[in-house]
Amino acid sequence: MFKKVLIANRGEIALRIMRAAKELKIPVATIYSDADEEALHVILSPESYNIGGTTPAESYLNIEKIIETAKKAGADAIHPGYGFLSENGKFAKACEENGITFIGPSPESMEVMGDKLRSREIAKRAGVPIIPGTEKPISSLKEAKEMAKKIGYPIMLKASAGGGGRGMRLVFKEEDLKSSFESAKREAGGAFGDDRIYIEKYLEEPHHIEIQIVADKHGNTFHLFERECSVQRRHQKVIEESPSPFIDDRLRLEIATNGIKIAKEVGYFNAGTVEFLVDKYKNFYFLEMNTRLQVEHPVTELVTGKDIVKAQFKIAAGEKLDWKQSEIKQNGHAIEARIYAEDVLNNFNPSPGKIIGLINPSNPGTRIDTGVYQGFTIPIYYDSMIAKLLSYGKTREEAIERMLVALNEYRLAGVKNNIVFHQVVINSEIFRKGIYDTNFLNNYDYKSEIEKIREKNLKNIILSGALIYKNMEKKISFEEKNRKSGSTWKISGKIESIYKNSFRLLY
Amino acid sequence: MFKKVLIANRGEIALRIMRAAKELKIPVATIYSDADEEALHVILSPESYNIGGTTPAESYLNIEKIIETAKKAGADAIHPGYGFLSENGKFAKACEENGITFIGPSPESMEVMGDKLRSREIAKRAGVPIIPGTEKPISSLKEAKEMAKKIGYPIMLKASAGGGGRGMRLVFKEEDLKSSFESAKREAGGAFGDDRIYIEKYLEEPHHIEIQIVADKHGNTFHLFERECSVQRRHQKVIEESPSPFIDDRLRLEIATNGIKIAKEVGYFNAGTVEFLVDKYKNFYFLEMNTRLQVEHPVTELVTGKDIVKAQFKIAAGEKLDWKQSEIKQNGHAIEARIYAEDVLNNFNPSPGKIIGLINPSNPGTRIDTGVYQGFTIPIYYDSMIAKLLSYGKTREEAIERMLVALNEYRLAGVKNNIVFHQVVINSEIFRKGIYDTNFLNNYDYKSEIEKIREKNLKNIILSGALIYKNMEKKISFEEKNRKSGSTWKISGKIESIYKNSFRLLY
Amino acid sequence: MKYEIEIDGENFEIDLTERDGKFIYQFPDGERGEISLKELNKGEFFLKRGSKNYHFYSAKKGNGGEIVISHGNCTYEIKVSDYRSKILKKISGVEENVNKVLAPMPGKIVSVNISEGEEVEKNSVLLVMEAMKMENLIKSPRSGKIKKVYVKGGDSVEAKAILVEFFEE
Amino acid sequence: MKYEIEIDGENFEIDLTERDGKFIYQFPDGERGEISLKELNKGEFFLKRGSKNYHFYSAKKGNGGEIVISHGNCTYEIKVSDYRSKILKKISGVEENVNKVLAPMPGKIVSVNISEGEEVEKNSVLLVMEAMKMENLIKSPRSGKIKKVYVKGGDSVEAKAILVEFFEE
Repeated sequence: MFKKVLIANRGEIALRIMRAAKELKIPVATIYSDADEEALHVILSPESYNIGGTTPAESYLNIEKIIETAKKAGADAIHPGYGFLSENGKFAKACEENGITFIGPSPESMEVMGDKLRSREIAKRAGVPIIPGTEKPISSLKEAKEMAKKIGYPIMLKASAGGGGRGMRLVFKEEDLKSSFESAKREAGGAFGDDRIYIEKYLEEPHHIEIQIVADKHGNTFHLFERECSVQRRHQKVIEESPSPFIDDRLRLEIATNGIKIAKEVGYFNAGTVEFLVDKYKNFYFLEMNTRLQVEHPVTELVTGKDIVKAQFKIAAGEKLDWKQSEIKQNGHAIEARIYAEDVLNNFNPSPGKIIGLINPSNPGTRIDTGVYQGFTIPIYYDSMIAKLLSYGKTREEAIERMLVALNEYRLAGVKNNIVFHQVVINSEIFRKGIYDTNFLNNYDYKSEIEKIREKNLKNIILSGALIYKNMEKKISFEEKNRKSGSTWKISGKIESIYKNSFRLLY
Repeated sequence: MFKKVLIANRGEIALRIMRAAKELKIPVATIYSDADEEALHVILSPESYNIGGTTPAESYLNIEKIIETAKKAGADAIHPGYGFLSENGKFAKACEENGITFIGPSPESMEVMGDKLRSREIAKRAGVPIIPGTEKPISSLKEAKEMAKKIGYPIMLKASAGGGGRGMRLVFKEEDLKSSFESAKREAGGAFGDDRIYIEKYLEEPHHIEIQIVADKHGNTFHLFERECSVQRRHQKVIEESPSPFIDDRLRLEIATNGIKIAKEVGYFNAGTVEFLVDKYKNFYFLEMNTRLQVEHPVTELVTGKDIVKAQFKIAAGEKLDWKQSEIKQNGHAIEARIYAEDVLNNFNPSPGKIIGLINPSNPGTRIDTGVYQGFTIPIYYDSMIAKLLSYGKTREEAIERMLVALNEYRLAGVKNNIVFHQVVINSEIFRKGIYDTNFLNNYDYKSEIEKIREKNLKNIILSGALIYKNMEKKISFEEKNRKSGSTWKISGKIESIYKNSFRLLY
Repeated sequence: MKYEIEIDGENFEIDLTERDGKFIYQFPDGERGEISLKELNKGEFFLKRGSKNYHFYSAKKGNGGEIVISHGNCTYEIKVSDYRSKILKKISGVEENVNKVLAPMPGKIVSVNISEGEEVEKNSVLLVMEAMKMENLIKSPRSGKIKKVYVKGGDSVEAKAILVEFFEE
Repeated sequence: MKYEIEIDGENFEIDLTERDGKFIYQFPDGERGEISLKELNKGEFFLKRGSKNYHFYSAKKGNGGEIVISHGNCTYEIKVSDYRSKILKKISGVEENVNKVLAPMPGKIVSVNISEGEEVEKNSVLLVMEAMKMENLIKSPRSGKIKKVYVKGGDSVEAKAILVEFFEE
């Protein structure tokens, strides 16, 4: 195995990787930006290095600095996690040139599959169906208009280098094309340093279904079945599950087999995800391949019992996986709820800030991968996803009930978050029945469901507020009686002191 | 199902039951003593009732008060958890008389199996082997001496009503019999209100192996395989696992079948545990049956995927279990480490107090059932077990590694605890190889292993201490400069203020 | 004592009296009962309303005597008006920012789409802010003429920072 | 500045100097390096020693300027002697309890096995205490004559409460 691994990431995924490395007895070092000096992935790491900066570009995307740090730390391997440099071919090459094992696929397969257009070529070659769309990036608005007309609205604009919903826009009519095209380009440029955009046909009632691939360097390519990722907001996944309630075993196996075809076509090794869109008629189309660990990988770990991150380490070290495809089963059901620091009622605006209260749920059949702790201030510079809550059950129904109990017991105060949103969505009839597609959240009125819950709480909020103020009053009287030197105090200082020392309120 | 369930217990098991009820959509109410006003099982409970008192006798053992509270709450069922009234036949009868369903077995089977001597009769009738020993309680020291001589030292003194190691003494030679007999009687009397003691042969290199039984009221009796519970301190289990590394599949099935025989002999329904001792020659003997949920039930839940507490509710409601014995499998491996607030280096003395720091581990493949939170003061009146940490893996080795990573990331400050003890024991060669018996901890020098770890930390402790004091100094200088009215302050008040406001230390 | 409580902009009334160390509440609809509040940790509270339990967090917000309550993972912004808190408010001199547009979250200004002296419509985009990798459009809360723009592209701002000021109507 | 540190009764020395807002440490064995300490929450600390990280908790103990550190789930009792802390100690006037037997934990007295004026051997059982359902024998730390017994069966006592006092030797 490796002498030491440097984890070139932050938050919950850095911790997930750290734990896998610890299980394998690989010494671990982490990096952190100036904004992450007190982050959980640093505090729980045995060894860590400041790489300076605050923005991703200055820190977690800074290839030179990271390679230099790996050398300083004596690391002979780097795990990139997801996001940041995980799909950056230059970074993988820089690792190679410096004698450091990049825990991921070969730079070549990464580059081919990282480019949406080239990856479509691969799919064609492998005989896997693809979605109608542009063969190369669109250079001008005019070209976009023509193409859109040709394949017909609705269409999707997508960042060529993209992922995670950034640089992605759904366009229903020509009037909206201009503003969407421009903002998609701007967002793509900002997020990936590559503002190329392409166009795709938008399918009817599409499901986002993806196949988890794990392949070693000895030609053994396995699938770990599918994940259903159709519950999306702002084109970003928020809830994932496995198995998919939409497909049957025959289709499941067919899609999985097509996933393996793609992976084999590029000689892929490492963990990877082949994403498909499946329309209402159960036609499936290759969408893209993510050549890295996926946010939602734990869903698959829970149902298959396979540790995907430990497998990544073993593969990178050249080990042969002693798995048999026939022994890999979907056992039970798992659901993941992504926990974002965001204002659900206000267009999902990010809500960074200080976490003043936190109780992570620890119920039977739940797992939480979190990157934060009580007292931590969530920085403004990075993704608003701060944790992933997972539930597991023998049946889908059991997994749903366990998730609802866990969400109910979750405490995360100080930043607005989407926990109540998950409670509402997972408890909805559509989700319970498993009859949603990617349009689900565009049509479902989660806002009024949340309002109902808020309404139900109202009397308690009134009582809580009044009691806190009552307490405040008492303390003021007390302070007034006891302070003889009151006149020398500035009024503002007094109020400050009352808040700080008597009410014991935090900010 | 039930209209409402009253949980007649506290701590982690009250929470475990609450979560099962929530999954089944059964409304829940909890009870609490005066010492538990701020306990986690109260805070996370939607509804709760103060039953007064502090000692168990005044509170959680107070049958009248609990029945009255159940009526007030409108509960039509009571779950007793483990300990307290869970094996009290009078309580079960009182429930019955008041039209409340007792979530447990019939009062009759509870009383028969709760009496060690009568339960031996049952085993004999069922054709299950039993350990040589007294047929009825020993009334005098003289009688004890004679009996001990007859079956030969070493012998075990056991409380007739007992469990959990209380009222239990291992006696190697006649000189020690008097003091052991007396203190066992006293402890048994205090703990159970019943000071009857009996004598048993002590076996060679014995293993404590128990079979989880789940049986409904329709005559369906299932076993959920065994748990290995031989890692004990002060005759109390501290680490349990399933499957047992000591027995093979043939013996496993044979013991399980004998467990079912016992349960069927008394017409048992509910979850229950049939305990066996297995000696070095793989002879097994019936020990006792616990007619209740067991502390270590999650070990079995993890490997079988069955939710034992939810099954209890369904059985009590008269439902038929739709299980098939052939479909119940041991899938993977699970380990439980019981977390006690105790001073391991000082004879495992209990260490109640305020928890000033807490991070519950949340790693892949771990589960934590905890009864405490940061800021909570552990009361002196109840058991020192405050949490159970469980790990699950495909293999025993994976479960061990996951447990060690989780223990390493566990933070529990403010009370002495046995986390480091678990780290040492689980990492020991004997445990790793799975070649321990119930004598393991009597012979294994965990103390010097713990000392090694403490030694390794020493330089960091020195640095931490010096830096905290350095900080203290600065604050003192600062305070002195800024306080002009210093002379009006009392010195002691000043020190207090420095601690409270500047050092930010808690007590 | 009667309290007037403003929750997320709406007003409510509650009567709260202390009797033998316990609190009795009464709502305008007649509902009354016993209630107690414990502070478990700094800012962490446990409310007992009869036999029902509620666990929540609270924190001070700004300087105007407002608090934020996080209950059941919902967040509520609260002001209380009574004799005391009116004094408090007077002392602290909170200014209502009807003519100002504040940053809804901490973040970075991507672009400023208006300039001083410009007339804007309600809901037109004033600025684009980036926070946590997402672009957020800051729209005008009313129509009017821009008096001052406090930020420029590339600036980092805190939550509640003044971004744009309008001339008074 | 040199610090003398007593950890669980053993003494250690460390040199700590501040330079440009950073701390440099040096152990008697020559090992030196840079170190920083952050307080994440009240009593929760993050120590960075070069590139190595340590997360621990600390709390004040008693009134004598002692602290308890919980590090890696081990607990250490610490006193520091330097100019300042010596003053602190003087001010607070800690008394050494060589002639007193203190309760090792909070609990309930089950039985008192000795009486005032009695001569006892070292390690003889003075009392039996119950805490968290377990009986704990309180043994004599030395031989000597009992001056005063502060408790009786059935009493509840706090940790560090005086149980028994010996005549001075």
